[in-house]
This record gives sequence, structure tokens and C-alpha cells, in this order.
Amino acid sequence: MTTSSPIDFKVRVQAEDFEVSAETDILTKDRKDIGAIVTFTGLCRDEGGMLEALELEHYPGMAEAQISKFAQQAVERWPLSGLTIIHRYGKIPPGENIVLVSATSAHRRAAFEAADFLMDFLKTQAPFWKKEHLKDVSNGTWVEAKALDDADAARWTLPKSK
Amino acid sequence: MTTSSPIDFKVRVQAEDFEVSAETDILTKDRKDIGAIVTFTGLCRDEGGMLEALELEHYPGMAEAQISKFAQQAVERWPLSGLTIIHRYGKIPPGENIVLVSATSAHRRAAFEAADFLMDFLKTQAPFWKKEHLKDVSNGTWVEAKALDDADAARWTLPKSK
Amino acid sequence: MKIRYFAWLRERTGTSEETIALPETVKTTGELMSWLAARDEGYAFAFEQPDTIRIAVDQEHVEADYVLSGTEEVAFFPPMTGG
Amino acid sequence: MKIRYFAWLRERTGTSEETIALPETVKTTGELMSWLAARDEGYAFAFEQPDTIRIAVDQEHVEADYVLSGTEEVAFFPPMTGG
Repeated sequence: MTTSSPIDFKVRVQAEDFEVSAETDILTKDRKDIGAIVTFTGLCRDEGGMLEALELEHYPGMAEAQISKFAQQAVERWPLSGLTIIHRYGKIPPGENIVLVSATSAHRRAAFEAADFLMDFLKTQAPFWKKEHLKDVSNGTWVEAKALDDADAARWTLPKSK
Repeated sequence: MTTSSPIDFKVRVQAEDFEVSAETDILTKDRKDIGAIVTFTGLCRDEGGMLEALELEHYPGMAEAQISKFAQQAVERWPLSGLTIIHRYGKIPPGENIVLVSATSAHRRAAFEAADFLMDFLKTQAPFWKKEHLKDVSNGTWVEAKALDDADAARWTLPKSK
Repeated sequence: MKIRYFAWLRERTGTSEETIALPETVKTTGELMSWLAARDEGYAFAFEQPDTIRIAVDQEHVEADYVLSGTEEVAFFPPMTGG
Repeated sequence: MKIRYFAWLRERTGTSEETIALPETVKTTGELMSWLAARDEGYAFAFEQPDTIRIAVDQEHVEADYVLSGTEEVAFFPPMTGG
């Protein structure tokens, strides 16, 4: 219910790693109207030491377009001050970053909900596919989509009281 | 529904500022089982340029005890890998940090929900009081508690499907 | 028994903490508020709306019907506004 | 018309992208899947469960009943697992 026009956001799809603090510094620089920063960082887990690396395939062009579409929905739905989304592709070893969503707002609920919403849609609607390369297996295995992730994304289409 | 015992958490109540990236680095150091980091940072807003500073009074001892009580509830309720909560007191100028909640987990929903839950309870149950010092007024004004914050906190007492 | 006041309760009473001898007639935290309110104008102003005041006994939240027994510290403060 | 395949569809077809001349009998994305499946064993394996396959036309998600008209690029891929 904000009357100001939605803000610009930043979407990057890249092979290189990113620095979370550098990204949030850009969002807060020279601003004193931000009350809340919610940052989600998704990391590559080693699956109990079994994983050699995760390989992320993506659909160039469509990946950026889809993420931007959801980012646009987020800035229209919540009164955000800033929004940055970065998604990596390529081979990612355990412990490294995969994805970043950083949302700033005057109020905490907007920042929390926008980040949560975006992660649910990145999981289920952005054209990325994960292949697990295990240490003791020569062929990788494609990660299967989870029904739980679809259920999470469906939460946001329910009518909202706010 | 995790069978492992809840993890230790870190609670700090301090006058000094904190560095978000330093705190998350400690949570992720030498670990490769973390899939998600959710970080909430609460900042002092300048209220359209009107605010000189926010003064945070707290109840020493009880502040740490209350925050630790909610942190304990969070680590029992969600399968977290790590949890750090820092709350500042004293005079805080616009743009500076007030509070940090950083939660790590194998899975994103646990990290999101724990951070969200903790912020709701810090807002309404931790013994801190904010006084606004405006630039053009000699006396400060105590910030009033918001019914919306109580409503946010009440969300977590509803029965959960998960 | 130590009594502590925070935020505008501290300002209105002009006291951050004090030690009192609890009168025998005062059994609960609610009765303690009434007894303190009768002291002077500042205390009366501080406790003029007892329903809005939050109470902690030995650093745990309690209600106004809490019976004081073996209590070392009672704190009175407005609704909290941290975070 | 350019056709793109991702993840295990790319592996099973042995193709990441190709350009085809769309037969007149193929009107929808669903019919395109059936036509591609009839090509050889790899394509048949790739499209053996068409219901599980996601489709994008010119980089927008569509369903299997989408009518191909003026389409430049069709992509087939498994359910997405980003984030």
C-alpha cells in the first residue's frame, strides 16, 4: 500500500563468487532511511562429505528475465528501499556461495517477506538445474525438484491480510 | 523434528557497533554443512532527517537472559547450525546498526523462520526502550510500542503444520 | 527489596533504583504499584495507568497478581520497544 | 525454429540446441514433444514422461497446449532446482 513508485533492483547471473557485505554496503551507502536489511545467502553443502561439487546449469537470458520478473513483483508488493539478487552458475564446491537475495526497507516485515518470497520463486521458477558430483561416483546426478519447494512458493498466492 | 541436540548460540548486549560479515564468517568458518544464512540487521532511521539519535535504554542482565530464552526456543524449534544475536544500547545515530540476528541452517526455511521469530520477540519481549532525540526539540520522546509488533509475535504461538 | 524503574517510569519517579522495606499489607506486584503511587506526585504520575506497566520479578516477566515472596528485585517499565 | 534442451533433456537428446523446420502437422508444444520423441531412442528417452517436462517459448513458461505461432525459440527442461 505504498504510494511511492517501486524502486530499481539489481539482478546478476554470474559464474564468479560474490561478497555479501560489499552488496549490502551498496544498498545502504549514503542512506539513513533504511531500518531493516534481510540477507539470504544460499551455500553449497557437502552432503556429509560426499559432495565433490555442485554443477549449476542455467538458461542464459531467461534466467535473468525470470529473476527480474519476480524482483519486479517483489518491489511492487512490498515497500522496499533496495533489492539485489545474484545467482551463480557453473561448478561450485562445498562451502561456496550459490545465491544471494538482499532486501532493504524502512520496516522489517517487508524486507523479510520479500527475501522469503524471492527465494521460494528462485527455487521453483528460475531456469537453473543442479547436478551433484559425488566424490566416489564418476557420473553426476541431477537434483530432483522438491514438492516442498512448490508448496513454499504457493504460500505467496494466498490472499494476504496485509 | 530433528533428533540432534540443539546447538549453542551467541547472545551479546553491547554499546559498541558490530560488523555483520565478521559475525557470519564466525558462523560459517570451517563448515560445509550450511545451506542457508539468513541475516537480519536493524538500523537506526533518520525519520526524514528529523532524528538526531536514538537512545536505547536496557535492563542489564534481564536483556541478555530474555534474548537467551528466545534463542533457546529458536534452536529447539528449528534445526539451526548456528545463531548469533547482538543488540546494542546507548545513543545510536541514524544509519548505524541496532540489532543483528544471524541464523544458519542446512535448509532455508529454518533459517528464515528462526530469524523472523527472534526479531518479533526482540521487538516485544526484550527489555529495551527507545527514546527519539529529534534535531529541533530539546527533550527526547519515548517510542511507543506498536500493536502490530504484538500481532507479529503472536503468529508464532499458532499451531504449526510443520 | 530492590525496585528498578526504566524509561519513562524512571523519569517520572526520578529514580532508577531504590531499596524498600515491603509493608506487610503489600502482597502482590499490583498492590506494590498502588503503594508506590501513593508516595508522591512523581510516583502517582508514573503509575497512573498501571494496566500499561510491565513488571519483572527477579528478571522474569510477571503479571500484577504475582505474589511477592522471597523476591529480591522488582522492575517496572513501559511496553518494550527493542529490536 | 530453434529448440533448446537443458539438464537431463540435453544429456538424453545429446543436443543443447538445434534448428528445426516445424512440420505443418505440429501445432502445439505438446505435439512438438511427440514429434521430437519419435526421432530416435535418445529423444524418446528424453520425452518419455512429457508431463514432467517444463516448456518455455521465447523464454516464457508455457503449457503443452500452447499453440506455436511466430515462435523463435522453444526450450525443454526438467523442473527447476535453482536457489
